Amino acid sequence: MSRQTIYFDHNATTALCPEARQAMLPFFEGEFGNPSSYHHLGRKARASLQASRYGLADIFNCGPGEVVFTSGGTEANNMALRGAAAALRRRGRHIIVSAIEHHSVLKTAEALAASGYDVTFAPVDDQGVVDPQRVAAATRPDTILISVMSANNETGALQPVHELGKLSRRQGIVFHTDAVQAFGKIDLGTVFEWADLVTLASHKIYGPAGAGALLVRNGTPLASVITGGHHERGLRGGTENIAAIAGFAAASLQAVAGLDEKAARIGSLRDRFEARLLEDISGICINSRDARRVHNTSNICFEGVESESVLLHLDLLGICASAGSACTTGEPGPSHVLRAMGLSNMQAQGALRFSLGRSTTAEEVDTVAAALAGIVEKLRSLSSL
Amino acid sequence: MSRQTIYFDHNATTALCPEARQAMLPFFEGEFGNPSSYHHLGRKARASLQASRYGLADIFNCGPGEVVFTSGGTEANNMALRGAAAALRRRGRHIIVSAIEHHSVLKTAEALAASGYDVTFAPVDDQGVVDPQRVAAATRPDTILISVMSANNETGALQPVHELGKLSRRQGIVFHTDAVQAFGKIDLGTVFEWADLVTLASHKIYGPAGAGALLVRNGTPLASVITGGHHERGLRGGTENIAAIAGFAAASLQAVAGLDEKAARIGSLRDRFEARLLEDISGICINSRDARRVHNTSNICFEGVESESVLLHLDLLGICASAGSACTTGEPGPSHVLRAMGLSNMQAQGALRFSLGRSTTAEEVDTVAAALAGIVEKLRSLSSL
Amino acid sequence: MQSEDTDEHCPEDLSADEPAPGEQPPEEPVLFYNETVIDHFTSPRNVGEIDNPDGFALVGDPACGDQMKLWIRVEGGYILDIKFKSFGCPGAIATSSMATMLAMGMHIDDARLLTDDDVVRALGGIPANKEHCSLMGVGALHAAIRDYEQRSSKKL
Amino acid sequence: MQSEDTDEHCPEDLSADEPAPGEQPPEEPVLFYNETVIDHFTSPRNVGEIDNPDGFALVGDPACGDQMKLWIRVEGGYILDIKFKSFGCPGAIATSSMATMLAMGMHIDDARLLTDDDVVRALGGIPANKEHCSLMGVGALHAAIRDYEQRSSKKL
Ligand SMILES: Cc1ncc(COP(=O)(O)O)c(C=O)c1O
Ligand SMILES: Cc1ncc(COP(=O)(O)O)c(C=O)c1O
Repeated sequence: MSRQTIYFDHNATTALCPEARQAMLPFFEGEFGNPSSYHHLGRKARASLQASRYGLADIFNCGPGEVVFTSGGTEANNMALRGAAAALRRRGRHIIVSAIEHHSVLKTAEALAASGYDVTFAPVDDQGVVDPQRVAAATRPDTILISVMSANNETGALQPVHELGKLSRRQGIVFHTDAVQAFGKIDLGTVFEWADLVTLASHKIYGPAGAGALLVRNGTPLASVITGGHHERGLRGGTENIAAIAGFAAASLQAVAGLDEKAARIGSLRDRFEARLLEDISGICINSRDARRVHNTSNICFEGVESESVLLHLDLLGICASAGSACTTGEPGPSHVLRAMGLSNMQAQGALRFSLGRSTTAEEVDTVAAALAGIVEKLRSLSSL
Repeated sequence: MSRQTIYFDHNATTALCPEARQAMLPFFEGEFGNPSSYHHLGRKARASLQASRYGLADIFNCGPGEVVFTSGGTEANNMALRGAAAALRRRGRHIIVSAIEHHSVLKTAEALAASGYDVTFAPVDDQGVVDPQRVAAATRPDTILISVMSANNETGALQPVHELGKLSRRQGIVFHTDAVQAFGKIDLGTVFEWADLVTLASHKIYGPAGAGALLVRNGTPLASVITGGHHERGLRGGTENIAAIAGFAAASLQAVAGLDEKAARIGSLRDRFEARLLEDISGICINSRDARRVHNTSNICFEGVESESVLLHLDLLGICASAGSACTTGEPGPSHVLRAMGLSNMQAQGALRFSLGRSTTAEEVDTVAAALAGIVEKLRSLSSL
Repeated sequence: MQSEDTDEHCPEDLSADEPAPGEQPPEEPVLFYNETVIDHFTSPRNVGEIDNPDGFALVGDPACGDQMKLWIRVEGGYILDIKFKSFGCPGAIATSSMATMLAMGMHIDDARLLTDDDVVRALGGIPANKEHCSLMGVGALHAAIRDYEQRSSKKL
Repeated sequence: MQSEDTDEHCPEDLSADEPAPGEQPPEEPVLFYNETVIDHFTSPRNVGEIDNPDGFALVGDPACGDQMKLWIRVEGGYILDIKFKSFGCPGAIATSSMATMLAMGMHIDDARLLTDDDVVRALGGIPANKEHCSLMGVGALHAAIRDYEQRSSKKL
């Protein structure tokens, strides 16, 4: 990095924490065994895998066998939706997902719709929050699966997943929650009280890319979608990436350690950031401001400017942020999340996401706020609107 | 490792080569960007991903867009079979796979069979080689996909994939080859002359676990099986594991550098190993001995002994080998590959796989051969047969 | 591998926006836009409005992405002044800026012949998926010239 | 989440062979078998055959995995000698060895009461997925005792 980088894009991915790095390095030296191998190198790998599994199980108060490691959040979401849909297809074909899910859920739901399932996309209110009543009203006797994320990646809005999960359980419907953006931000220690399937991703919690997990509550019907050897109890074939999994487990421990304290510290920086912007820049609007949100995320519409132009100016100053979610770089068009909240195309087009993290300082917050004020003024001065 | 380890299990997994490790380390320090992010950290990640992609493309003389990165070999095999089957389901439902495929192909074919496809399992001869005539005879107007591995993981036997690929292309059938065990052992520089889909795995070629690729020849119909963002041209969602991918690309370069020389050196060690065993131990049989085999693999039946007992004795001496494939540790019962070759259950049960690698020395070969002679004698002396 | 099936996802354009095999990928990660584009984006030329212009155009729809306004002053068939304002992405701003720079001082008969390619070339290229943005600057210029001609013919 | 569907892969035994949550995983990677099992595998006790035995049994099928032969010499109802040979996995060899050690010198009425659990306990446990191997040693012992009794009753 040539200049001082300010990283306000922690919802896209995070830097590896030292504990995770430390946990991974042995596997890049001598300990390269395949956990399926009989010999001592294999057993060592197996022991590491088991230790990682127990680490996760401990955090989520579940059985080690309920932790199914995957290559990441997207795969876990696919496994949850495709796997439950396939396992339950004789019981029914109706699936409900919220309109603001991550593409790894939305596109998978669309793929299921194309292959004979019936999918309802549950709407959100103007704060980007799913209305449980609307979901309840949408359930049918043939509803087999409901999937609603715990926290939205673009706005940070927390969803009523406890309520939705309990509603699902009462009706014998499998409930999946994509907790990728919630893990390490809210307490998920009792997640199996309301959810059957829970998606996690390592690289969002200061762990390495290449690992994630689907927590599968015992007894939840689930077909394997990546078939092969008897890995992960037959639910996910493939030689396990024990280095990434060990890093993920180490990062998970850090993610839940002192959670409240971290949330309070980062949350107050986020609030300071928003207060500064509201003070210094006219015509802005904080999305999901009235919703309960995770502590690190600010999604802001700047009237009369186009978000890519802001992003590029920020980038030239070494400031990392994003427009909508990182995954939408390849996808033109305004955010489906903001559109679902009722924002116009033009409003959505001026939206930026700032996601703070462990390394964020008050100084950085002030620097970014000041930079934004200048950039928005400059762009507005040449705007044709 | 407490004692001197002799690793004769390179077909299960390999140690990371220094070049791969070197390529990965930067990502565990500052360069943690998400390739989908707009800012400079994202671009840096994107550039690395692109460099890896070009590296692979160069080796296989294909377009960079024809390289689709996956989390490993199993996922790539699933993508090939499930993806092609879904894309072509209106054209036909008949699929041919060989009886000696890796479980990631076999179990996937079985899953497809359970969901309405018609699967033919092509037999092999007593040398473990698929007969192209039998495959040709099995094709039908509704045959959409043929999948035959390039080299078998248990016996090392090379399969007539050129012939099968050309036969498929003449008939407009998609041809997939699992080249996981062939890459780095035989030249695959012109693989697209006969194959449409090619599976590769990083951890078998001295790269890290967590990366693999499906090479997809332009124009090959393929549906996405892990849906999400627009990663990998929409064929594979999920934040890319750029560290593992960079390690994979670096390892791939090493895998093809000086291939003939390495093959000759390791091949002569393998031949020495087999000669020693034949000399010192009676009642043994080298499987696929008369087939063309990759240079590093010896699969040997020891009459009258059970393979796990041999493995444990070897392990107590620090010698790593395997019975059948590593993936079968969780799976009891004799190898499906040896059974398909016509070996009896009892013969198959006495089979061991020794897979040599870059680090193998003549001294190690002699040590293992001598150890085996002693172990087999000891076990036979207490055998009830 | 041809097919008539509608359900086939056939990624035939797999390598569309990537260089051909054999070409070297950039050694150092580059900015999405080149330096000239960045320069025109951060310091756009000819920004502003012209009071009582001889020609004016409004192109694009802000709801769909970009919008641009362009003013020209014409004397003796020559574009003596040109100004623009733009709501849009960096590509739109930079191509608009470059289009006005190219057109400044030109005879309208020559300016009419300016193409998107001229603008892109003058900028040293823009990313493939941003090429549609380049349509705006030249499109607005041509529209402003048409507007000038209509006004002139009415005056006659 | 109950279901009658046959196509549901319902991994209800997900944590079957793993300790309950909260239990600590082993710090150091352990051998698949414990040291006692390894000892009985590498140095099996009572290996061999007995000429003119009082009881003999052949159990298991080598084609399905393991096979074992067991000989006993009985005097006054006591097992004075016992020998075995085994074709099989380490678990089969070790449990056979331990079964013969336990039975050696026992009265056949007591030996008849020996169970697989006794053998497994004496070995300090064997891996869950290897427990079926422990059936062989005790099974062969019981069969040899039955054989002894048949021969004795014939002699009467
Ligand atoms: C021939 C073959 N195909 C596929 C695989 C699966 O690869 P991975 O373990 O990377 O999923 C293996 C190795 O396990 C293999 O030997
Ligand atoms: C809410 C949410 N779900 C799923 C994912 C996908 O995770 P991954 O990138 O690990 O595939 C992401 C991040 O991209 C996310 O923010």
